[in-house]
Formats: sequence, C-alpha cells, structure tokens
Amino acid sequence: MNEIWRMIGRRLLLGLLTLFVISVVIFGATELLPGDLARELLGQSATPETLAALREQLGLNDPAPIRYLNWLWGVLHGDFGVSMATKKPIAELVGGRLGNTLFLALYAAALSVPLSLMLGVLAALWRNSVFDRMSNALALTSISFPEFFVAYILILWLAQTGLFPSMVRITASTTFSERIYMGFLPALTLTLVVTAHMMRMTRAAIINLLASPYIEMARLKGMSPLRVVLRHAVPNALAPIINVVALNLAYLITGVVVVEVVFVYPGLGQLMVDAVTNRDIPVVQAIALIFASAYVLLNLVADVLSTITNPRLMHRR
Amino acid sequence: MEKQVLLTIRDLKIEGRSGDAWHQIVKGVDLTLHKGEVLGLIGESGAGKSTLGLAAMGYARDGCRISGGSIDFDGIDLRAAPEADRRALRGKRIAYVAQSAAASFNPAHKLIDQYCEGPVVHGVMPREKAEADAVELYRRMRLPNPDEIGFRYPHQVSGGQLQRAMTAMAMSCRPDLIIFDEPTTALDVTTQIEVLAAIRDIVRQFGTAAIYITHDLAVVAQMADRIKVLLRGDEVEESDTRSMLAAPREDYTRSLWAVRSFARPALPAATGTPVVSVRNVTAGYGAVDVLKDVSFDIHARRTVAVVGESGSGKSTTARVITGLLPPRKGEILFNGKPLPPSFKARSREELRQCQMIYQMADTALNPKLRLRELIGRPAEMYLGLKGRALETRIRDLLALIELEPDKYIDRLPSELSGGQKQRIGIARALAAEPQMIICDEVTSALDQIVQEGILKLLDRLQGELNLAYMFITHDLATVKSIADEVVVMQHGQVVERGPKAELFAAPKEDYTNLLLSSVPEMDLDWLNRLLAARGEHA
Amino acid sequence: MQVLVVLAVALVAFFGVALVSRAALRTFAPAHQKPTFRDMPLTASFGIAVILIYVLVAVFAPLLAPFKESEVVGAQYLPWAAPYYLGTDKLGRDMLTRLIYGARNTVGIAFATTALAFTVGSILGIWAALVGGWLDQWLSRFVDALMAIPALIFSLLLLTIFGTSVLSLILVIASVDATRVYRLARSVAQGIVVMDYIEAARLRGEGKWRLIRREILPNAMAPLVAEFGLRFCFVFLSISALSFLGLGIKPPTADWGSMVRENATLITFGDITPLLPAGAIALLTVAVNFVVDWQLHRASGLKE
Amino acid sequence: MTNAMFPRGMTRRGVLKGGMALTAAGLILPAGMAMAQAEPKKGGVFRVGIGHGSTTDGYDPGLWDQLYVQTFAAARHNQLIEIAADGSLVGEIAESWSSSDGANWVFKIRDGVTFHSGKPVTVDDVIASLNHHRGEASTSAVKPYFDAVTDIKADGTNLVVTLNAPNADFPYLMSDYHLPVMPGTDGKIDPTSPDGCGGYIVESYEPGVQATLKRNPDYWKSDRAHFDQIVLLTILDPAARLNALMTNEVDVIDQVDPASIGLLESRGVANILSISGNAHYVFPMDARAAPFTDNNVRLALKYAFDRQELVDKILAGHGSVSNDNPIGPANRYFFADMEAKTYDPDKAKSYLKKAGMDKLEVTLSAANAAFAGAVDAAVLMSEKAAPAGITITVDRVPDDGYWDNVWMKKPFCASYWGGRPVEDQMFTTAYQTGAAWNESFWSNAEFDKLLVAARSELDEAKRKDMYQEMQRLVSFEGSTIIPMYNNYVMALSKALATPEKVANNWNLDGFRCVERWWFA
Repeated sequence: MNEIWRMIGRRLLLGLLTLFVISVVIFGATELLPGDLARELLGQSATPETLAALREQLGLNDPAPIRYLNWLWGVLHGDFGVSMATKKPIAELVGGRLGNTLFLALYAAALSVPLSLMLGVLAALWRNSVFDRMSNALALTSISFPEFFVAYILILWLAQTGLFPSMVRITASTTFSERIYMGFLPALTLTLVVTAHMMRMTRAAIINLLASPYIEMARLKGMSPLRVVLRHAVPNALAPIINVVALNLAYLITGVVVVEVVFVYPGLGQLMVDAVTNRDIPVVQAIALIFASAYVLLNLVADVLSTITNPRLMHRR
Repeated sequence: MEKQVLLTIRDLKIEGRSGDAWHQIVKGVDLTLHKGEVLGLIGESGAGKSTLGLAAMGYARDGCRISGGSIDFDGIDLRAAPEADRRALRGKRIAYVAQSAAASFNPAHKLIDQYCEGPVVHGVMPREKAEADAVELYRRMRLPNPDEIGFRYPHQVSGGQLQRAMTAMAMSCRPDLIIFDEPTTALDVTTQIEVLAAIRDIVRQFGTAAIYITHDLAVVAQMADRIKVLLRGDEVEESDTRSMLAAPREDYTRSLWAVRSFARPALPAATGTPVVSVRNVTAGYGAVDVLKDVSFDIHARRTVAVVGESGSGKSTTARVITGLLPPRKGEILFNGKPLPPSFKARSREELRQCQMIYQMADTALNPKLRLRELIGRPAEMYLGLKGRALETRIRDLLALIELEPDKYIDRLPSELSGGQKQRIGIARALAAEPQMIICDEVTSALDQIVQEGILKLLDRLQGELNLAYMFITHDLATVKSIADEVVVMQHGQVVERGPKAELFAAPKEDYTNLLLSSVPEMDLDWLNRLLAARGEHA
Repeated sequence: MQVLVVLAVALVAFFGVALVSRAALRTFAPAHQKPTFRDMPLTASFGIAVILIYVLVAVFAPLLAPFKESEVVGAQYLPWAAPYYLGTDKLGRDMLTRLIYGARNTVGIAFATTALAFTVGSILGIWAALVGGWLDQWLSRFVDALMAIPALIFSLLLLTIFGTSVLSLILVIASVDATRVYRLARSVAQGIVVMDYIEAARLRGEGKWRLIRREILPNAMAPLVAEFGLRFCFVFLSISALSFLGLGIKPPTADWGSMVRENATLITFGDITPLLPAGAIALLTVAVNFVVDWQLHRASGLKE
Repeated sequence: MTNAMFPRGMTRRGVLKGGMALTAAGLILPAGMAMAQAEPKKGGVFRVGIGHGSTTDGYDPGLWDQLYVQTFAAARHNQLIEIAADGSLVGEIAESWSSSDGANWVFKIRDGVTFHSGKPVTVDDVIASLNHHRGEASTSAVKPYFDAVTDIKADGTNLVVTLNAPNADFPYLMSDYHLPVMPGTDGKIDPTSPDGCGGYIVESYEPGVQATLKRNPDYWKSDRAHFDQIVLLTILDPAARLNALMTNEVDVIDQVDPASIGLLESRGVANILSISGNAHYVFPMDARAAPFTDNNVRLALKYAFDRQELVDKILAGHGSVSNDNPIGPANRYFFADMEAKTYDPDKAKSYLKKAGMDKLEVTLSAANAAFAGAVDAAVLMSEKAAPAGITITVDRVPDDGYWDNVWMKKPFCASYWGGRPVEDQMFTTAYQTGAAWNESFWSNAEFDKLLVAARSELDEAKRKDMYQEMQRLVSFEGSTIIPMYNNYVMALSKALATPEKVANNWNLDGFRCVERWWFA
C-alpha cells in the first residue's frame, strides 16, 4: 500500500510539473496570437486613446514575462485571478461551467462505459459472430461521423419528434431529474462518439487473453464461456480497459466543445474557446489547467486502479 | 482381477488448421484406460500427446477439431454429448493439470478461490466445505503452511508449490480421471522430485485414474502403469512400463531410450592464457548482489559448462562477460587483457570475439528479418563483406549448420522448426568469426533428438574453428555429453568447479551431490530409492 | 419500411463488392501472395475494394468528375437528376464533382498528415524507449504535457498563430497527433527492446538508427498499423472540426469535412445531402478499419 | 459554427459603424404568409435565440457591440430618444428636445419614470450616464461622439448639452444604443449594475448563456413590454438555432441560415421576417496598392461577377443588388437610375486592356467573420471572373482576429456595413479622404469637395444632384465593390405577433422586439 502512496505522490509531483509546462505553453501560445483583450473588447471602435486607456486599466502594458509571473504568483497562492474582461473572479466564472461539464461527462460516462464494456465483452464472447461484426461495423461507423453530425441526426430523430429537448437550458433551479432529461441528447451523442473506442479496446484486451493457459484451464474446469470471460479474462484485462476508459473520460471532460455548441450547453469548452477569442488569458489559463488536471488525475486514477486490481503489483512476494 | 474400463478411445482423428487447410494431428489412435490406472503418454513435440490428452476430456483447442473416432468416458459418448454435458464432466469427473502451473493459474485470483470454483460451480460442495477440503488437500500435497497458502496469489508461490496446488485443485471434485500434461517439465530437477512424489501419492491415495503426458521417459517410468509411445499422431507401441523399459519393441522407442548416446570424452585440461578469464566478479541489480566473487577460466577449444538451478546466477555471469551488466567488483580478461566493463565501451573487434547463442531462438531472432540478413549482418558489419562475397559467406554458413542454402536463405524465422532456428542462432554467432561463444541453455527448449543434433554440430564446429564455449545449462545430461570442465553455481556463488570426470565421479560438495542425484534415471524404482535414501518418504 | 429497403440494398452491395473483390484479388494476386487472400474474410475484401476505389477516384479525379472542381454549373440545391446526378450544392456546384475531388483532397491531406505524424511519433517513441534514461523521461513528460491540452483547442491556437495553408494544417495536426503516436510507439517498443534479438543487435554494436529501423520498427508495425487506421479517420474528423472554426482546408477546394459542415443545417430538415460526404468519410473509415482488423488478426496469429 | 465560435467580428463592426435608419422601413412578407396583427395581448414567456453572446459580455454600455447585449439592453433600459419603427425619433426619457442654434441642445426629462430600484430618474442620472462616455479615461466605443461636446449640465429638470459647433443631427446620436439612462451616484454610473428604467427587470444573467427578465410592473409605457417574462438565449450554432425554433425551445431566432429559409417556410413551422435596410456587403480594394491603383482594373473587377447570383445564392434572395453604392434605396438621395453594372466578362476584359493587361491575378481575403457567406461569395466571384481573364485566388483567413489582421491590412478583402441614415454620415465615415474607416484608402478630390459643399447646400434639388454625383463617383471611380444590400432575416414562431411596421434600423425590430412584440 505504501508503494501506491509513493506512486501517487510521485505522480502528483510530475502532474504539477506538467501543469507548469502547460501554463507556459498556453501562455506563450496566447501571447503569439495577434491582438489582445483591449482590441477585442473595443473592436473596430478602438481609437489609440481608448485602447491605451483600456490597456492601462487591464494591466496589459506590463511585459509578458512579468504578467506570467504575476499570474503564477497568484496561482501559487490559490488565487486564479479575475477575468480580465468581466472582472469576475475566475473561480466564480469557471465554477458553474465546470459543474456542467462534469455533469455531462459523468452522464455520458454512465451511459457509455457500461454499454461499451458490455458490448466489448459480448463481442469477445461471440467473436467473429454476426453480433461481433455488426457491433464492430456500427461502432466504426459511429466514430467516423463528425460529432455535430451525430448530434444533428439525433436531434432530427429524437428532438423534432418531441421526445427530448434539442437544447439544454440549465439554471440554478434546474432539478437533477430535469438535468438528466435535458442532457440526454448531448450525453447520447457523446456516448456514440466514445463507445466505439472503448468497446474495441475491451474486446481486443479480452481476446488477447483468451489464448492464455489459464483461460484454457478455466474451460477445462468446465466453466461456461460467459464465466470464463467474466471471471477469468476480464479481471486480467482490467488494466488496458481502465486506461482506455480514463482516456475517454478525459476526452468527455476536455474535448466536447462541438457538442456544447450544438446543444447550447454551457460547459467549459465553449468558455475556453470564447476566452481564446477574447484573449482573456487568465480564463484560458485556468481552463487549460483544469483540463490538464483532469487529464493528469484521470491517468493517475487509471494507473492506481490498474495497480490495485493487479495482485502482482498489490501483493508482492 | 479385470478392472472396470473408464475411458475408451477408438480410432480418434484430430485435425489442426493452418490457413485454409486442415491437417491431421492425431491419426487414428486407440486408447483404453481402466479405473485407477495410470497411463503414460510419451513422445516428442508434435507427437499429438497433449491433443490426445485433451480429447479425453472431449476438448479440442482453438483451431483444432475432432474429425473422427469415438471417445467413451464411463458410458458417455463425449463426441455426441452436448457441450453442456461435456462441460459438466470437465473439472468434476475429468480434471486437468497443465504443464506450467504459473501460467495456468489465473493471476487475478487467490489459489483457494480457484480451488473452490470447480466444486462450487459443479455443485459438488458448498464454498465453506470446499475451503476446508482445500486445506486438507494442500496438506496431503505436502505444501508448506497449508492453512494459509491458499490465500496467496499465484505469483506469491514458487513453481513447485504451484504445481502441487494445481494437482490439489484437479483433485477438488475427486475426479475419476486426471490428465497430467507434462506437470514437471518446467521445474528444476530438485523440485521435480518433490512434485513427482506428491502427485504419485495423491493419485494412489484416491485411486484416481490418470493419463500422464511427458517427453521424459525416466519420469514416466516412475509414474505410469502402462506406457503408450506416440510419433507424429500415430501410436508406435504400448505395453506395461516394466516390459516397455526392459524390451521396447519398436526402433523408434529404442531411439528414445538411447538418449545421450552422444558423449565426447573430455579433453585434457588446457594450459596457457585462457581466452576468457572471469576474475572475482561481484555483480547485481539495484542493491542486490546476484553474483558473489565468481571466478573461472575458459580456454580455447574447451567447453566450460556452468550448471545450476534457476536463480543460481548462470545467466548473469554471461551478462557480465558480454558487458551487458558491468560488474561491481572484479574484471573480465580476454586473452589476458582486461575488457572494458560495459559493452558500450568495447571496440567492435572486442565485441566480435565473443558471441552469444540464446535459449529461446524464437525471441533471439528478429522475426521480421530473413535469414540472409540475420546471418549476413554480422559478417557485413564486422568483416566488411559486401555483395557477392557476403552472399557466398552466408551460403557457406548455412551449409556449415547443415541447412540447404538455396532453400532457406530467403526464409523468415517463423518458417523454420525450433531446431533450425537454433542453428541459425549458431550461424549468426559464427558469422562474426569469434574466438568464444556463450551458449545460454541452447538445447533446453528442444526435443531430445534435436538437442542431440545441435550438440553434435557445436562439437564439430568447435573442433574445426578452435572455439571456446561457455555452456550454460541446468541439464546435467547435456553437461555429461559436451563439457570439459564444469562450474556448479548456487545462489550466485561457485559451489564447485573442476574437470567433468572428477566432478561427476566424486562431487565434493553436498549441493553438487544433490543436483546429480536428482536427475531422473531410467529405473522403475529410482524415485522410491531416492526418497528412501533422503528419508523423506517411504 | 424505407429503412429496411436501404438496409437490404446496403447488405447486397456489401456482399457484392466483397465477393467480387475477393475473387479478383485471388485471381490477380502474385503467386506468393495468393494464400494471403485465400482465407481473407469478406469484411477485409470489402475494405480493400473500397480503399482501391477511393484511391482510383482520387488519382483520376479530373477524368472522372463531370465538371471542374469549383465550377458553378447551375442553380443551388438542384435535385438529383442528369446531368447533376447528385444535385448541386449551395453555390450551384455539382455535388458529384465535389465529392470526387473531395476524395483527392481530403484523403490526400489526411494521409499525408497521418503519415507524417506516424513517422515523427513512432521514431521518437522508439528512440525514447531504446535510449531510456533522462532523454526518455524528458521527452515523455513533455509529450504528456502536450497531450493534456485538448487537441482541438491546441490545434486552433497553433493554426491561428501559423496561418491556415495546407502545409501548416498538415504540420499542426500531425504534430498534435504525433504525441499520441509517440506514446503508443514508446510502449510497444518498450516491449520489444527487452527481446533477446535486440540485445543481440546491441551487443553486436549496431547504431541507434539501425536498431530503430531494422530491428524494432518492423516488429512494432502491427499495433502501429492498427492505430494508423483509427488515426487516419480521426484526422478527417479533426479537419472537419477545424473547418467549423474557419481553419480547415481552404475553399474552393472540395473537402468532405467542410462539405458536411456547409450542409449541416439541412440535416435539421431530414435532407440527405449532408449524408453524402459524411457517408464517404464513414465508408472509408469502416473500410480502412476492416483491413486493419484483418491484418491485426493475421499478425496476432489468432486462429479462431 | 464559423460564426458560432467567433461571432464577434461580424456584426460588432457593422453595428458600430451602422447609423440610425431615418427613412421608412420596409417589411417584406413572403407571399401567402399572414401575420397575426390583432391588438397586443399581455402575457407569456418570450424566448429569443440569438446567434451572439459571449462570456465577456457585461453591463458596461461603452463596450456593447453585438445583438445579444443590444437586445438585452433594450429590454432593461430606456434611452433619451428612441427610433420608432418608421424611423422617426420619439422621445423616451427625453420628453422633448430643442435647439435654437444647433449647438445648444435642451432635453426635457420625462417626469415620473423610475428605475427598477424604485429611484426616480433625474437629470443627474442622465448626465452621469452620458459622462460615462466622455473624458480621458473613458473606454467607451462612442467616446468620439462626445469629442464635440464641450459641456453637459442640468438646468432645473432639463438637460443642456453644449457643442463646439452646430450639429442638427445631434438627437440622432442620443438615440444610440450605447447611451442608456442608468442610475448615477455622485455623477457616476455603476457599469456593473443591471438597473435601468426599461420594460423588464433582470432576474438572472449568465453571460454567453442566458438572461431571464420579468416584466417591470411600474413601466411608464403602458402599451409596451407585453410579455410576463423574457428569456434571451445565446445560440451560436446556426443549426442549433434552427432546431431550437423548430422544437419550440425558442420563439424567434435571428440570422437564419439562407440555405434553410426555403425549407423552413415549406415546413410551415415558422414565419420568416425579412427586413430590407441599408446594410450592405462590401469588398474594399486598397486604392494605394497595385493593381488597384488603376481605376480600369477596379472597373474590370466590378463587371466581372454576377450580382444577382450573389443575392440569390448568398442571401437566398433576401436582399437586393447594389450598384457599388453604399447609399441604399432607403436613403433620401438614393441614385436609383444610375447606369447598372451587370456581369459582362467582355467589358471587364476591355477595361483590363485599357489598363494594359491581358489577365489579372489578385488575392481576395475573406472570412465569414466579415459577413455570413463572405467566403462563398468570394468563391462565386472568383468563378465568374475566370472568363474575363481575371484569376481571383480566394484566401480564406481565420475568423479569429479578422478585423485586426485582415481588414484594412490586406489589399482586397471582405467587409460589412450597417448603412447610415444620412448620406453625409456614410460618406464621411468611409469614403472621405483620410477617414478613419476609409477601408479602401480611396482618395478623390472631386468627391471630397462635393461632400463638404453638400453639407452646407440648402437647395434640395442641387443637394440631391450633388449626392447623386457622389454616388456615381463612388460607384464608377471608387475602390469598393458593393454587390448587395442584405435583409435582416428572422424566423418567428407562429404564435408570435408583431406590429404592422417592423423597424429596419437594426435587427430584431431595432432590438425592440422584446417590448414591441406579443403573443397572439
């Protein structure tokens, strides 16, 4: 167990390093973008004077390294600063969106993870059967359509017929069940997008093990095919499955801008694109760090779970 | 008293698929087994012994199919019975013990969980009872700490113990028949003894019938009542063990008996500067010293056999000599001059002089390269051969290892048999024209007759090319046949070293003695005598 | 009912194409390749046929297309009728022509991008696995950091900075994708560098480049090829996603991703037009992956 | 999503540069469509889907720049002066206004109007509201309006504004949407407060997502603000907007994708409202950069594309052809009879020949940030220009940063104007030599002379001639291609009713749909 804690500690430190690198990369990239927040806010009405006034107000006149260090100093003190454009604390601006993003990600995960694992296990169980081939072809087809296309099709079928709303309007008073109902189409879209990958990996991971002597042993003990797969193959295939699930969860958190736009879902992705467009660098940085943290943490959780579920790593000789 | 017949196999044919085509693996074999009887199945790889053993369970591996004949187990037609019925028999009335227990235990579950799975799923007994039963059987199998060993995961238990735990697991439903598929092949000789004894006892105690599959005659002689010899899917002959040993009818059986006919007399001790001299080497990984103060010399045209069980440090010694593992203390002299400790610091010429042949030809040959490049590359690299000269050299080398150049030069390793692959490993080493070759268990993955061929080849080449060999092996029979000098290792230390004849005739150390006595002998009572002598068991 | 008819037609088409192509491959394959195709599953022969058709269409686009790539031939949204067999798009360009040229542009760019990503990613990944030590650590940490930035947003940033020529599009997507390839290649190579034959080659004194090229890469091909299949398709999707942001392939170049996007609002009305380019992408994806699956199956030697 | 992701460029600039429509609005109703025109009814929740809005939107009136914040502002604020649907000026917080000399303006502040907080609206609030846009430190977009203002003070309950020179159009400026009346404290307004004196009170607002407002029970206009509640939603994706309307998630959407107008109508699920104004799409050429220095080249380009095709394909017919004329049919001195330019490759060739060329190669930079369909328009122009020996290479540039990096930087690009109610304003802003937004850098001495002269010309007929001559100069000598006037196209749910006259000065009934429309 100590080793796990040591690993977690080491990985968290590495994660912090990663976050630092990312903040530098993102800051550098946004610096390279043409224009700045003052120009974006004033647009074409910008006269040199108003620009100068606004730049002064926004603190844009400091050299870039100074601004970065100021930001870093704040973050190290737990202060992510305020949005340059709205003067709102970033925590407040991002907080609600983060909640929405996590809700959608978890919702989609709750649909897609069981579904893809089940399909993957069944496809492995009945490999090369019609079911296997059909589910494989369908999965491939679903990932080869652009996300927005899948979304529009679902809207055409499920929203225009009045079954589900075509857009998600979440307010403070939205109840959980309303959220579930309204979020169904975006979650379903994401489910279709990520299921294929997880399903194929699950199937491959299991089939990969089916040639193992212990699987043959289980068969020779008279175990049913389902039991062989579930009890003997799946526990040993957990590591790759957990990893692919983590990867897709990270995608569900960080990569769903398009779905957010189509379903008018107020998530972090749209906020980040918005902030990039507006050159609101503290917001961009904050969201980039959230995304990166999600990625790092999910990978960490995946590795910890892979370790915990692997007796060879958990119970040393 | 005529015993009741348990299993009857008639004219069984099993086919295996390669690509589109099916070819026969088992070509019409008959087999009869009585209750409580142990039948030994013996043959080389490809003889179809395992396939036949599995067929006794009504089971064919993926890519195989039972295409003809009948299998009757205690009145049940296993070919005609529905899969569910067959499944109900497996594990319950017919159990299986696999060759590698380490690979055949599911790494994800504790031993006792795997033990209990069969009885519980087959409805033989409830979980609590099965657990108690497991402890009892572990005790009978003479496993250490029988009360708690079941709560360990497979990787926490040693190979010999796992093999006994697997036999216990096979016994869990008190089956009528157990198939033992080479259960001791992967074990060290000293461990093998314990496992053989335990298996024999438990089978006798429960009066279980067994099919004991092995390639090792000496082993099967200890275990079986009757022996059936297979060759390429056909039965060669069958008779009771005693008469089979005393008077085999067929030539093939006799040739199996005549293993290790090859033995060359040891050459006199060499003088002068050794080609390689290992001087007081201490080496290891991390904080652990795997080698402690190891010293020995290897002279030109001499073979030094390094013997020991797994974990004794034999292969690590090879890694130190090749420079893969720089030693902590000590040094390696080559023709009297010290070699740089790491291979990275060695010159190309120094690298050329010492070549290595690996145990697993499968992993030692790049599966994506053709023989031309596999063999040609060292010649091209070290000797600067190009074009026609290189081609000629490759063909010469192929001829040297007795492979027809035209036929083989453009093949991939996957298109070769195990013995041929090992020959390519030899050719690759020879291509560098070295003074010394390290042979790391080069024969242990091969059938005995193939081993013989490789050993003869190596011997011939040594004479022709004046090579020095360091021969790493755990197989004392190999040592007997090829070594000039023997170095016995245990726990990273040299236990004893000396000329072969002296060492075999009068081992000075206890360990050497133990090692030598553990090698199975072609004698029905060898195991009994040995156990009696060691006072472990009557 | 309509769905059933479509499904039936699709199935018939699938089997037709698959059987014909398998027969053709068996007949025309060189002698030593014949066994390869003999036990080829129908999915794979279908995949090969589709890929071949796409390649032919891409190569001979100017000959096959009835009109010029960006030629405005008539009114917008004309129905499916001769001479505009698939109608016209919103600017009155022939849809069939656009689809045919789209094969050339989209597939070409996607292929170039994927190939570049794989070359760079796999060489770096194998190199890191081979050399190990601090170089591996630094490279891997850096790649990890890059991977933690969402790909779409990162591409968007880079393209805004570097402009949107086809070259920078290829370079940006390839570099973002290369990080994924790097990770895969590294983990695959880590399994290979411990093999005896690599040890043998090292002991022989082989250089790094040869180790990568001759000893490791050929053995890492199978998983890399599988990944190539999926990545190839993801590149299509990246390009079409970037087209939304106004950063994809520039008009009037026909590109399936942009074509889907341009006509996307029509889906709302159940119009089939946007299905054509989307279907073209999907068909290729499925075909590529069928072939990849087959190759993997062969490579794994799993006989089931 | 092009617009969706980078929605700001497009109308921001159009809006800023747009003026106030003075003349009659046109309401084009497709044939067969009948709008409910009964007496306004109260009640209902009015949901507006707007293709704009960003998290950086706020309550500071100096920074408002697009349809979302504009409509949101119109819902909660009043201004001094409102522009009625017919284009005339109507007093809002200013009950009336007058000036004896055009330099000193007196506005009478309406009595009895209160802010949502209950505080009465006083002249001091008005002064604070205007001063927010004045002075060195002001960051307001309309700061230049106040360059000429020397003093703003109270005279009893009246507001007095003093200019440094007479300006008869000053009341028009006061109707600008940047200038709402907000409560002032110590002479300053709070630019982060939603408090206003308009018809709706803000209940909740999440920038870039949605705002919910409820009817102001104390609203002084009794015949306005009919809905109980309004919800303003940001829906950036055009298809999502369309879906929202079709699935009855919203009651009206702006910027309907031209491709889907026909389909939407044929479905019969919504009414299309298509309002023609003076807004126009332009392609400025840098008159200082070769080859655009030669007017023959410019004329060749002007004859080398099909204007009607652009109207048909880019606007789906919801617009009209322009003869490179920034003055629209809604303007007073519109030169309707000017010699029309039609697609004529031969003529284009002959102009090229006059310029001493056989063929012309130019690059046209466009992004949909300039206007929806700008890239497609460029592609169409490029196609049509080929037979004239003109190769137009379309350079699709990123939407992001378009107005910073491309507009007025690249020699030939796409742009958009909201139009101006007064000819002088349009010309002064964008065609006079050296004007800040003279995007083509065109300089014509004759035009400049006429422009100054026309301002002081009192003879209506002469003035008309002068303005028409200026239009001819821009059209035939100018460096700006203006292919079309675009309509404001909205789609309304069938339940929604509008007044007979819908304003054409801005989209969504001059932003006032929230208080002018009702549920039938």
